[in-house]
Amino acid sequence: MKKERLELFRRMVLIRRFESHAEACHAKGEIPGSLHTATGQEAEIVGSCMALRPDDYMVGNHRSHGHPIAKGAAINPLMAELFGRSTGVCGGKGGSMHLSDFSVGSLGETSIVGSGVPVAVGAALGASLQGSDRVSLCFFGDGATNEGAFHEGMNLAAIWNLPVIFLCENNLYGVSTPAAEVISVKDIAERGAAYTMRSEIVDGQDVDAVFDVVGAAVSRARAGEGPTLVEAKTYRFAEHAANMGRVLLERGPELEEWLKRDPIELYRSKLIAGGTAADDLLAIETEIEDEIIASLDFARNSPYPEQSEAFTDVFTEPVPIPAWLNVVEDGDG
Amino acid sequence: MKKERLELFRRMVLIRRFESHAEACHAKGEIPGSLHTATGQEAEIVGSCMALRPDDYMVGNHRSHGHPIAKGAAINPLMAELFGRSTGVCGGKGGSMHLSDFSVGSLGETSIVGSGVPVAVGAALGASLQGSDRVSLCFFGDGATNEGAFHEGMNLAAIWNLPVIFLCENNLYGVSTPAAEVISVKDIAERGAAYTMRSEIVDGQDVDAVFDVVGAAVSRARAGEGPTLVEAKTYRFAEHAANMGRVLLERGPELEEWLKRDPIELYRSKLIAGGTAADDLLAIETEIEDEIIASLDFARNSPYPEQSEAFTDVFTEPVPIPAWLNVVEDGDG
Amino acid sequence: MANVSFLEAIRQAQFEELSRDENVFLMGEDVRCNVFGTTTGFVEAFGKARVRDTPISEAGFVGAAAGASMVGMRPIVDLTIATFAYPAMDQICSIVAKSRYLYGGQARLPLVLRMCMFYGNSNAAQHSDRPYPMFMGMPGLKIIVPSNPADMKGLLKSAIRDDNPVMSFEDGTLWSSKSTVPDDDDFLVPIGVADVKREGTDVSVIAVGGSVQYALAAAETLAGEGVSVEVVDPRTLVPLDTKTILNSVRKTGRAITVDPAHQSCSAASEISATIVERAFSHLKAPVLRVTTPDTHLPFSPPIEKPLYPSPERIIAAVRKVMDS
Amino acid sequence: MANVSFLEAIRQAQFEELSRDENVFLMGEDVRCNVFGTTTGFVEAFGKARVRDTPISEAGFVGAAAGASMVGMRPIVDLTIATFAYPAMDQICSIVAKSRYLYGGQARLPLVLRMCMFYGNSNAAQHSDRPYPMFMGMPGLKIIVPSNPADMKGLLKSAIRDDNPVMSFEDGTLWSSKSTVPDDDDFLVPIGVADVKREGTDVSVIAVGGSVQYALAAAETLAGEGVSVEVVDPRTLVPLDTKTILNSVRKTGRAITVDPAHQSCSAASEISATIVERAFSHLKAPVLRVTTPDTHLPFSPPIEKPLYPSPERIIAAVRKVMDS
Ligand SMILES: Cc1ncc(C[n+]2csc(CCOP(=O)(O)OP(=O)(O)O)c2C)c(N)n1
Ligand SMILES: Cc1ncc(C[n+]2csc(CCOP(=O)(O)OP(=O)(O)O)c2C)c(N)n1
Ligand SMILES: [Mg+2]
Ligand SMILES: [Mg+2]
Repeated sequence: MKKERLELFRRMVLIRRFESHAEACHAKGEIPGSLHTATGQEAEIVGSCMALRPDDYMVGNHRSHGHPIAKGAAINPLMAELFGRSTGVCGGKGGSMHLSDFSVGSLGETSIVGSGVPVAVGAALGASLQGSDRVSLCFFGDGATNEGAFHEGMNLAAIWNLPVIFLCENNLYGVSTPAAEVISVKDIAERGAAYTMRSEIVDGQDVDAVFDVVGAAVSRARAGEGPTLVEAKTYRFAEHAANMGRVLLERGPELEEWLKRDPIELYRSKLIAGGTAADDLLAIETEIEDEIIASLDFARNSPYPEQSEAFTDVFTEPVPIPAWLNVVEDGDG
Repeated sequence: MKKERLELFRRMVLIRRFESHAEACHAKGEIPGSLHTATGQEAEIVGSCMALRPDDYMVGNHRSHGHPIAKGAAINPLMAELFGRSTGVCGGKGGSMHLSDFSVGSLGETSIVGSGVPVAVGAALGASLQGSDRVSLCFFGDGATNEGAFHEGMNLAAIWNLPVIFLCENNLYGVSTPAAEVISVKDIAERGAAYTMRSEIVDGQDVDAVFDVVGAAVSRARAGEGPTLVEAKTYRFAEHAANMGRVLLERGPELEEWLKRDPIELYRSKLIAGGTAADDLLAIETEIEDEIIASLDFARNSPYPEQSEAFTDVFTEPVPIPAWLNVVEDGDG
Repeated sequence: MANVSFLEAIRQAQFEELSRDENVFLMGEDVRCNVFGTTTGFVEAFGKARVRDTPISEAGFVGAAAGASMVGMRPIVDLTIATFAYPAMDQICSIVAKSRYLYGGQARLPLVLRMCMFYGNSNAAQHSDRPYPMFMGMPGLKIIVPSNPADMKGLLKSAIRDDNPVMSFEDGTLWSSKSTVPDDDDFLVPIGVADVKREGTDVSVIAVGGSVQYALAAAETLAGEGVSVEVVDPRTLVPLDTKTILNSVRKTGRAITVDPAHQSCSAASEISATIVERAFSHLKAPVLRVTTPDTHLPFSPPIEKPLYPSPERIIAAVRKVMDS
Repeated sequence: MANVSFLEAIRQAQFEELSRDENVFLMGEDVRCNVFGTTTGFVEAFGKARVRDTPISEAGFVGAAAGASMVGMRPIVDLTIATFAYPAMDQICSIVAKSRYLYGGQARLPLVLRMCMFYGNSNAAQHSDRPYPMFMGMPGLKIIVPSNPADMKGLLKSAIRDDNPVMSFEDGTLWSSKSTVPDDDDFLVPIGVADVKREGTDVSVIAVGGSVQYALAAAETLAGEGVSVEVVDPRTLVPLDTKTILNSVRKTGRAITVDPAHQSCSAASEISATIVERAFSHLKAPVLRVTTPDTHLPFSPPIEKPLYPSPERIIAAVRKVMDS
């Protein structure tokens, strides 16, 4: 239990430091594309993923970095992916919005809002058809619950009694839009009623609470008792994405209030109050910092993909490469 | 009030007789395409439409015949449309699934399940932006409530507090599929909870009850009190569509039970019990029979559209007609 | 070899593959009740878990099929009519077509999306689309468009065994057509290989799906006039067997492309563009397209039916290129 | 005349039309907060009812725009990035494109669907599509693809005033480009009219959207080599001004079609097919396409950027047709 708690702490810090370094590299222009950080949301991510077995499935979204880290993915390929290198977890093809590591049960971090919900349901359907007891965890934001795909996926999971945990990361905004203005229920958990689906609200800043609530949902799902909708109340501390200053609305004192509930600091205090030595936590943090620095070296020293890699993985067979790219001849025709 | 009640009766019978003749013509091959009748559902259709003002908006679906009739459309152009004639309400371009008469406020009878829901919401949005007090009525089946478009439309109407009446014609099946197997709530009305939307269940075989429930929803909507979801419990007496014998599942005693609750016969009894002379009702029915027979003549004697009509109404301007059709020269190029 | 209909070919392909591999399962609206006759006896043989009726939730169940395929299942999704793919468009484009690429090959999505193209029968504009060209521009989706029962069976079986997403566009005008189909459980038609359905020397007619039958009829008529038409059926549009098409055109020097889709950005346009790009020096005449004009399909039979490709229109086009 | 950017041209067009006609309103995700700079000052000028933030419900709000347009409003829908049109595909195809036809002209749908095409900037496969060819095969949708700020403003204003649905595909590679744009509130560029962006006599380069700039750059380089390139910008893909395109090719006898879309069933393919069909006797060389190959777009910059049309690729294609 102690070990588990330290691991919860460790993974939250790992996400925080990973993203903090990534932001710096993005600002320097080392990381291309967009970058959506989950700073402030680490507890709901880690608490959920740690409630899973390693072989359970998971689907995430554009705010993708935390999910694989929380599920136990190796850091180097994640960082290399942000840098667009061939050693990246997706071979440099996915980038920041798509840090999906299938070796830890991930089935995609998909950046089209809501699109992962049916996929997670399908993984659970597959598991149930195969007679396995794996469950499927789906992360999505408050904004995603307004997409049709969310609704259709929820209903499918309900009627087929599938082992899915729908984890709504309610960080109160979709880009600049307050959830309260575009979602017609006070608590997203109420949306479970449309599917006779059990739903729970949990403090997304309290990693133990998330672990417990999701853990109970996982147990039910594994026991054949069907899906659960879990709404984690949380907050993102940063802009929607790096360099989107214009849409960092004046959030006023709200941000200040939430910063007081930084999930890592809350947990640090709790652990220390429970008898963990502060130095043990600092040691973990130092170790993590080293790990991240090493991953930056790994990423920077990794090669970019070859041009021909742009043509693999469309299908399991390669597709023709046009001759003008001077890679190989287009043998066709 | 008496007059209104007779009109409720008249419109129900009009739908019944219209469809009964249409089925016969379809069986004879006079009417092409598919034909979905609403026999058994006349009360929910007429009760809803009669609760509207003539200038209110309405959107329907593939089971389209009853909606315009209930809203007061002229019969001849509807029948001619079934026959694919140029005098049809859609000029012969729509057919049975699309009997939409814009002159009575209809904005489409759309045969893609669920697709009308956002349209009805948009009409209400338009009305509200224009400062008008028109309301928008949307018909859809039980099956449609599993489509994403339903969910998105409901949420929009709720957050924008729009004057929409969502009228679910729950006839217990989508083609061969029992609602109970694919919808995860007992009553579809429960889906209102996902949008904090007022919802009502009404006996869809009782035209007065539907009129009252929808009337109250209309009053609220007109008064700026927002949308209502109304679930009318009803039943279709016929197959999903004409000539789909294979999918008329053995519905067993259920069908017998529902046939006892034929909305027209129920209302006849009620009217007679309330003092209406049976002969007055028969007179209405005779008159309707004549009207339908006349509409059949009208349809049969109407010309088919010209080939060039296939190229109008793509845009407000005509599109080029290819030369090989020998209609007019394709001036282009 | 038995003489079977197009629909029966579909049934056989599905039945055999469901029997062969327990990871194969079928899902869609009203698949159990066997509306069109492609699932006769399936519930009895495979049970309701593998012959799965879905809610009317195209995005939901296409996405669910994608998820199931990623964990090792091989779903066949019956979308019934092709326009019902539109509500599932995002799942098809963003998930089914792109997941393998986006994740650098970590994902494998062996699934089949079947849909029939119902046209020419007064189904009106919302039910008459032939939308495969939309998907030809979306990498990551294989596309089959079989033109007879044997190809239907052989291609569908290949599709079910393929490790990639395959869209099967089944032409409703062929439903009742019959041809001999091998009984062999392992009868496969390879994806990506065109078929010269008739050899000829004067003009190559490259025809898609339901228009192959009209190309063959036209060729027969024209043979009587001394014009020798080669009919090439691409059979699969992705990958497109350009080699066979180009070889034919290089031989005949003339080409007509025939496609029931709307003309703009059709498969016919794509094939014509490929021909002029890569066989120009062999061309003796313009490459003409016989397609459906860019208007919607009206309900009224007399004005709907003339809009599609027909033997007459193909014959007229062939005569035109023979004269030029 | 002021020198303005592409994004500023969009802002001006919207601002002027919102000011001119109170039935015009704007809706989309985060339109109020002005993410890209096309709605600066809009909330203050027009209020929140007419500058309407929506939930992330593309099908819902596109359909709502359709409904509003049917009752007399003129919505501008900002879908932000083009791939977000996929969740709304059914509303676009089944409702927006077909309602007028299906109901025999009873409906009128004056609405604009704006979306930007973000590519070449490491947005990866789910955010990099240029999907206008998909919609070219769907009758009932006008399509504009402006290639500079003046066309952007003039075409968007025409689109907002048009009584039909218009899709506006806004090429992200042009966002910061500048050109002089008339200040006139009634400056309109007509929909359906191509523009010869540069006259020439040897080769016609028909280029779409963001590739027009590369065609012009290529023409400039080639002029130095004594090759005279005519650059034709269709500007609108539906209706397509085939007359201007064909006149150019009939004059030069050579054509290259350039299009940032994937090659299969692209606008480039459609234009090539039209040329070989209708100007064959004038052609001195194959019609070559310069497009994006049929693979997805990878995140990693060094392997993404070379996949799109470029001046170099256009120059190579022109040299090839000059040599043949
Ligand atoms: C279908 C779709 N529409 C719009 C977008 C653009 N977009 C990216 S993230 C985002 C906000 C998502 O909000 P939420 O689901 O609450 O997740 P959060 O970003 O708050 O974690 C939007 C609108 C998208 N990626 N996909
Ligand atoms: C998007 C879509 N999917 C499938 C269909 C085929 N279809 C036509 S009617 C129907 C059943 C509709 O059921 P319901 O909504 O309950 O209406 P009902 O027919 O019972 O009146 C189906 C599946 C369709 N038209 N549109
Ligand atoms: Mg959010
Ligand atoms: Mg029903």
